[in-house]
Amino acid sequence: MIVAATNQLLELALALLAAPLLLGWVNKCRAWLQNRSAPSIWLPYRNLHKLFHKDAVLADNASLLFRAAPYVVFGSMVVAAAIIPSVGTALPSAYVADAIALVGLFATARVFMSLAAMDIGTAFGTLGARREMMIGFLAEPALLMVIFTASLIASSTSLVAISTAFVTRELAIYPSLAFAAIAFMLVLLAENARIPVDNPATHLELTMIHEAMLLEYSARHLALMEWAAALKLFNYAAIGIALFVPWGIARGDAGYVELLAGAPILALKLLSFGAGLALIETLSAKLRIFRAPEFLATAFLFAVLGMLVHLLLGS
Amino acid sequence: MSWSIWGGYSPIDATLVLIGAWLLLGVAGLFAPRNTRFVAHVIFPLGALVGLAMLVNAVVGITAPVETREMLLGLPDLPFHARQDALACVFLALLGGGSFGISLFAAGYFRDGPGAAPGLLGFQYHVFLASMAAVLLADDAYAFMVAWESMALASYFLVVTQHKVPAIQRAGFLYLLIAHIGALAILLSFGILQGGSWHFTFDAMRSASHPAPWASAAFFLALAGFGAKAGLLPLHVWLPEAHPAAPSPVSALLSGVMLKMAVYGTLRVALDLIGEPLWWWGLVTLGLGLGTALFGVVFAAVQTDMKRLLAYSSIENLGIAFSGAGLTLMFRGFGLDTLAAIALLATLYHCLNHACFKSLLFLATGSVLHATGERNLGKLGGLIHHMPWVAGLALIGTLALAGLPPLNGFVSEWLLLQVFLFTASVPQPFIDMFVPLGAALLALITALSAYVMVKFYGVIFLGRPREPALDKARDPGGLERLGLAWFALACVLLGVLPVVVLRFLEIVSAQLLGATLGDRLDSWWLLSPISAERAAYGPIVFLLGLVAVVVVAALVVRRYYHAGVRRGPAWDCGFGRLDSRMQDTAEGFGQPIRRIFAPFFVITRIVPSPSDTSPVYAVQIDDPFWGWLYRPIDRTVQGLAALVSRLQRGRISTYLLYSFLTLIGLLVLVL
Amino acid sequence: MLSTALTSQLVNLCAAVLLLLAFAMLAQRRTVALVDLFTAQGVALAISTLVVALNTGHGHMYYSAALTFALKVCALPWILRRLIRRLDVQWEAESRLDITATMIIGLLVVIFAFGLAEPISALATTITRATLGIALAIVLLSFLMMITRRKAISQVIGFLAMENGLFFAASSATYGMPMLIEFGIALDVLVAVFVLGVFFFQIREQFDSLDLHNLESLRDK
Amino acid sequence: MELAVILLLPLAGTLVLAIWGARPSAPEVNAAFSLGTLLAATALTVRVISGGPVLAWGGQFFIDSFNVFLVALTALVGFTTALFSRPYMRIERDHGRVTARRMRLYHSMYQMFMATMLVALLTNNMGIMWVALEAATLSTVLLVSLYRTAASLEAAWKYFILCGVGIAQALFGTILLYFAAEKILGAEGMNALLWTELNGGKSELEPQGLSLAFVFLLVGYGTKVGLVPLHNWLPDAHAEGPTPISAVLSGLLLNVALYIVIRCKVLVEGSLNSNLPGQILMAFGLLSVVVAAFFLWRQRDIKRLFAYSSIEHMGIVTFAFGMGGPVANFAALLHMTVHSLTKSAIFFAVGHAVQKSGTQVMDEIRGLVVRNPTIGWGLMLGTIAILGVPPFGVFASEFLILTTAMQQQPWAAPILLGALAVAFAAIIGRVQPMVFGEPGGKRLAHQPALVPVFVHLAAVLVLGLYIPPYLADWYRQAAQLIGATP
Repeated sequence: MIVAATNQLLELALALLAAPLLLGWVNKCRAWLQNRSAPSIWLPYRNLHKLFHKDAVLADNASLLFRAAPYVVFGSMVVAAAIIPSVGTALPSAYVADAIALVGLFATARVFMSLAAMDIGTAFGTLGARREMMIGFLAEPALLMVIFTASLIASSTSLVAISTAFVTRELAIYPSLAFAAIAFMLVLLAENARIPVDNPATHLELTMIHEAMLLEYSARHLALMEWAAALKLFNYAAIGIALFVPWGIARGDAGYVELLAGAPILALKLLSFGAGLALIETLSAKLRIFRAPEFLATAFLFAVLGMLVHLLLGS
Repeated sequence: MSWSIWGGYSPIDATLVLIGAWLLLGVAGLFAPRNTRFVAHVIFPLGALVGLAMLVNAVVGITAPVETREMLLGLPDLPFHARQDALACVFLALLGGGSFGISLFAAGYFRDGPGAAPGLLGFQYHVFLASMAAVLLADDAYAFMVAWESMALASYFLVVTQHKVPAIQRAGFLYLLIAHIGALAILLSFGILQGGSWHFTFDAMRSASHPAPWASAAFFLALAGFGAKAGLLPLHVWLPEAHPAAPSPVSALLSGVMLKMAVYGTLRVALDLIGEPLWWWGLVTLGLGLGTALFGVVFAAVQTDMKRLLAYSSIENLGIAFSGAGLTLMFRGFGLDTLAAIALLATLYHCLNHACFKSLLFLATGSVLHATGERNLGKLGGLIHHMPWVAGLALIGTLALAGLPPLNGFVSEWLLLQVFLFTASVPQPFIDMFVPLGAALLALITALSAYVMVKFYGVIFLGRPREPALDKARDPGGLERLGLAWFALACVLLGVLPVVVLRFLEIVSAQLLGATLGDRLDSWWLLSPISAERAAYGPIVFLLGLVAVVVVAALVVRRYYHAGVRRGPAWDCGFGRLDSRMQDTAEGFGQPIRRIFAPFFVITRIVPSPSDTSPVYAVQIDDPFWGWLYRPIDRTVQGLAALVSRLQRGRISTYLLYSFLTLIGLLVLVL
Repeated sequence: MLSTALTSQLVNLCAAVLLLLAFAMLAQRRTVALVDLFTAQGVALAISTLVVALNTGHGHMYYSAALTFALKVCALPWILRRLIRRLDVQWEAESRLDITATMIIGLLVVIFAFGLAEPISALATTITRATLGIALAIVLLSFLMMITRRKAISQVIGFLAMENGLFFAASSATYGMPMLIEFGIALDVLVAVFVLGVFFFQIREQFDSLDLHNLESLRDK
Repeated sequence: MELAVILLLPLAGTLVLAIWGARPSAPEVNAAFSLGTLLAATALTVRVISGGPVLAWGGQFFIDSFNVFLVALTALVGFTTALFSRPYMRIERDHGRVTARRMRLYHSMYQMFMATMLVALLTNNMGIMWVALEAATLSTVLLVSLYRTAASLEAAWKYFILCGVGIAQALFGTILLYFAAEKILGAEGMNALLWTELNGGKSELEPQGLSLAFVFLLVGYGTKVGLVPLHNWLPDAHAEGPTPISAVLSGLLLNVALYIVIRCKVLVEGSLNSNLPGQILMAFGLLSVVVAAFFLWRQRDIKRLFAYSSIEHMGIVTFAFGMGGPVANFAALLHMTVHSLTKSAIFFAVGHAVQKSGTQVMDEIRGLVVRNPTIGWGLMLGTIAILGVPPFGVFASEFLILTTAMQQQPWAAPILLGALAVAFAAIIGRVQPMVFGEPGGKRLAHQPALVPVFVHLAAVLVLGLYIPPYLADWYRQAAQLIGATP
């Protein structure tokens, strides 16, 4: 019980704190790979700190919804972090929301972000909202398919149960999971506004998606949004880890030792994930916005193949 | 159970009394047809109370044992039979709850009445309600058909209230025609089911045994009939015409309540009257349902009229409900009764959900329509500043319809997805492979509906007003707000307390399928239809967690970062002042869908030429089914009519020749 | 009291005459001539009825013969002639009437009628059973005539000729219908002709001709 | 006693009105005579229902539950139509479409028509039946041509020739019947043509002759029923005559003719002991329903529209009788009743609508509910009812007929379904814009007589929801008489 509680708190704290760090790490790797002089890995923290201390400027016709959205988005990301097993599977909160609820949670954040973007009534805001929702409805089925493939294997839709099952059962090769992993990677790129679908580092209106929605935000609202974005990346990474490389995640019946052991293992995985992400982003070029459907269709295809392979081979 | 302590009271009698009350109210309205105050202040509020009573009575009745009654009315040898079982009770509760909110709203809405005499309107309205209740109680084919068609007729007259608009007349015509054809199909289905025994009571049909081919014929006739009412492909064309045409409370009633009668009928015929469905019926229904849902949501995404958008979204939701029904039938056919039970519960739950949020949204559009006189999304916007109540309550409906946790839309979606995941355990080869794809389709549909809802809410309530007149828009009066709030509350409650509701719905599956979820519904806060480790969802905890995080975050931010807030103009990229015409339009918001789902549409564009002095760009989107199905039929009929009319060419000797030849022909025949 | 053999010969003779007359009417173009033929038919009909009456001695057959004579030989032809004179259409004639084709069709119809009546008349008790086929043939021929006519009056004459066929069937094949009914029928026919007479005038004043192609305006477009 | 009144009162009316028919009070006199007939008919009905079948006047007249219900129906609709024609003909008079002399003709012929129909219904003698029906034709020919317009003359001429020829065939059929019957029943007297006698000895009647007779009778009387392809006179006669006459033609004459056809069918079926007549009737019925449905599609004239709808419904009834069996016969009788009530009600409403907008062309009639709500709603509800939408009575019978068809003749059910759908689309698509929309037309000089309309519709509504037990028994007896042997 105590262990579970600590596990829960540990994960939350870890997510909240490590998320910006992961972002910083990814940016650093990208800079290295592109032979740029890399910004400090702590830059995201400084940004947040600075933003939190600024005075907020709201557009004249900003409604309550516009001000509430950052909190909702941030909140849902935190809750999401609370139900994804990263260091240990003894998560009490994971029992009240399974993977489908998790997807729903992401959708909630997305919808609120888009609504907030439409609230001001600028061309950019609506444009960003439209594109974000488009990416969303294309990515969501693919993500669900990935999760279904896993949950068909583990015969459960709860992430905790899935990762537990994967950890406990003997090491075997799951072609279905391989397909699912590729699909998941593609979805992750799209959902987190990474190249090739979107580029977090640009404000060109032709290509903007995520940034377009944040244009009107400033100060603490912007900070929360940025932090939420970082959390989202972290969460996706954690999901990927829990589904595909769960080894090292402490079991439900584990003690403090495993838990503490889990943390560095997680850190290791995250570092390699960040590096990989940076590599992909560097190697690939930004797609035209209307190539994005094809990109995600590919993801969906992989996910479905994964499921069919599982149903066919039973593995 | 609780009902027994009521002594003489029995739910079915109460229901009959309430139906009578509705009829009386309607007739009372006829005595003062032009007296708006009387109708608005007396008739409709009373009708709302009757609805509330109906809701309570139905909830009590679910747990009561099944009862039957016979009435004096009806055909000789076939008096009207009434029967109230759990299934009927669930839909009666839906009807009661829905009519309560809608009648409250209508009481305010019709205050400055539209063209038709409000008394007449009230009459049709309450007859409509009563006939729907009668549909649910009917326990013989004749009573059912009478109630069913009266429902169609009353709603038809409500649809054509503003009959001076030609488009509305067309809509009404289409509606009545398809409704009638559907009714005939249902009639034939009953004709099969009564199986030569001239007893049209449902009991006789239950007891009769049906050979497979006849049973299939009966089922598909019924599916066609009920599908026509539910807007199932390809019989959906009337729906987006008729629902927007009606006054908003009526649209709410049509979409929120009446469409569910189709689901009820399908379940009644397939699970109760036929009893032993074949698994492939389920598969067909599932396919139809998913296809309809996808079609509906894709078309909803490209609408520019807010009520049409909602109408198409109704098509989508009914499609989802029918896919649930299809799963129920399939599992039933395979004998997997527990799974069938879960699918059935999901279907019923979705019906309840849709009744809540769709009524809410239609009523909201009604308020907007009243306040602005505008239905075109291209002329709305920014109403959240002028109509905070409507905007706030509509937001709940929007999120619920978008299927977001922890609101109610998500619960039925969650249940359905769980069921889909189980089809892997179906014995039939291939099915177990294809059907999980249905889950992906369902996910796509839900995500798309989120897209639609963002468009709906964003364009109407957010952004800048697209017309100067919108600044005069104001929130509606108390009764309307009450009606809206009722549905919003229902959305939240159904969202956070699913288990409590499911415990009632479970009785239906117990009666129809003989299967229950048993102890899986023990914990009142945690929904785990199969087992806790298999899948669990505790919306209330979920909600509390979310709220807690948000509140904490807000407090922390307030506490430590109390920097001020300045208001300023939105960033205009240095172009000079923005105006409302620069924001994205409804068409623009639909553009990605148009692009991605191009094959679904028949698109006609008006593109200006470079030398155009006053360039116009317009794009019109039509339903391909007109070209595929309806126009060919129309052409065929026209052709045949032209052919037949040659018989009547006015020449008397030709006529004599006809009878001469008839005579000869018959003589040859008997020779 | 005629001998049975003679009766049957006489009746069959009348039948043959009637059939012949029916053909003649079918082929006749001029309206006035049609009236003459119709009168002749009436005479033959009356004679045959009388013969049957003499043979059987049924009282009501005498009345029937008298009735036939009064109606079909005197009244109707007189009315028709009067009408023709008053409307002055003495010289009216059917154009567009393909005699040969009509004749051939007529022949086929006759054969068909005989074939049809043969098994039935075989069962009859009356001596004059064979006439049933001829009566049927006359009815059908008059029907054919009505179809082919374009003039109001000739169509009416066709109608009356059909009535003759029926009378013949009634009188010869079944020794006459009950008296009351025969009177009723006769009355109806008479009234009908009066009504038609009125009609002729109205049609004439409306369309100033009795050509039926005027009466083809009511139709489905 | 009642019988005498029923038969003689209308004849007396004919004579009286032939003399005083031009008086201003003539319409009331007309209505009074009809009322008398109605009362007598009611009395007779009560007697027959309680006392069973009655033979009167040397067996020449015969009343059983089958025809007595038609007698009652005829008297009722005759009376309400007389009520309706009071204001209607007055307005026609004001519009100068009829002169005083024509009014006299109209009233006297109206009574004549009633008389002939009642005789045809009540008589037991196939010969008298024929005479009466021919007389009915003659009287209605005069009524159809009442306006003396080119169109009405043409309509009347066609009506006369076609029905005359048809009737002639029927006479030949009757002769054959007599020919076949006299061997058994003897040539003496007239009982060789008494339906009861024939029915009694139908098993000995020899089938060949009888089937031949049936063909002629069917073609003959079928012409008057308006069965396709013998129907051509019907739309013209309905459209061009005065509306009250259209109402009684549709509502009553077709019923009477069909009644006779059914009597004949009973005889022949009995002697053939095969279902051939039934099948022939089914074929005619189905053909009529389908063809009429498609005819409806292209109509422009409102009265023609509903004339074709009458053909369609006669087709339905014929089909039901053809199927036979207690349920189908019951349904067919019920359908005859509700059809004549509804259709006459519709014609009443149509009549006033036409007078109001001064045209029978449907495209020029608009927005009736706005200007004259009663006429508009009368037309709308009547249409809804005739299209077989519950809770009106027409649905009750169609319900039984369709379900029976689904059981006994599954092949026919889809055809019926399609035809009904086409008819529905055609009629409602035409009527809706007339009833709704922007109004046109003017107010009427006289108060329109809409009591009959709503009385009829109310009756139909009641029949849809509740058929009184004695009425039901009555139908059942009749259905038995027609022979419950499918």
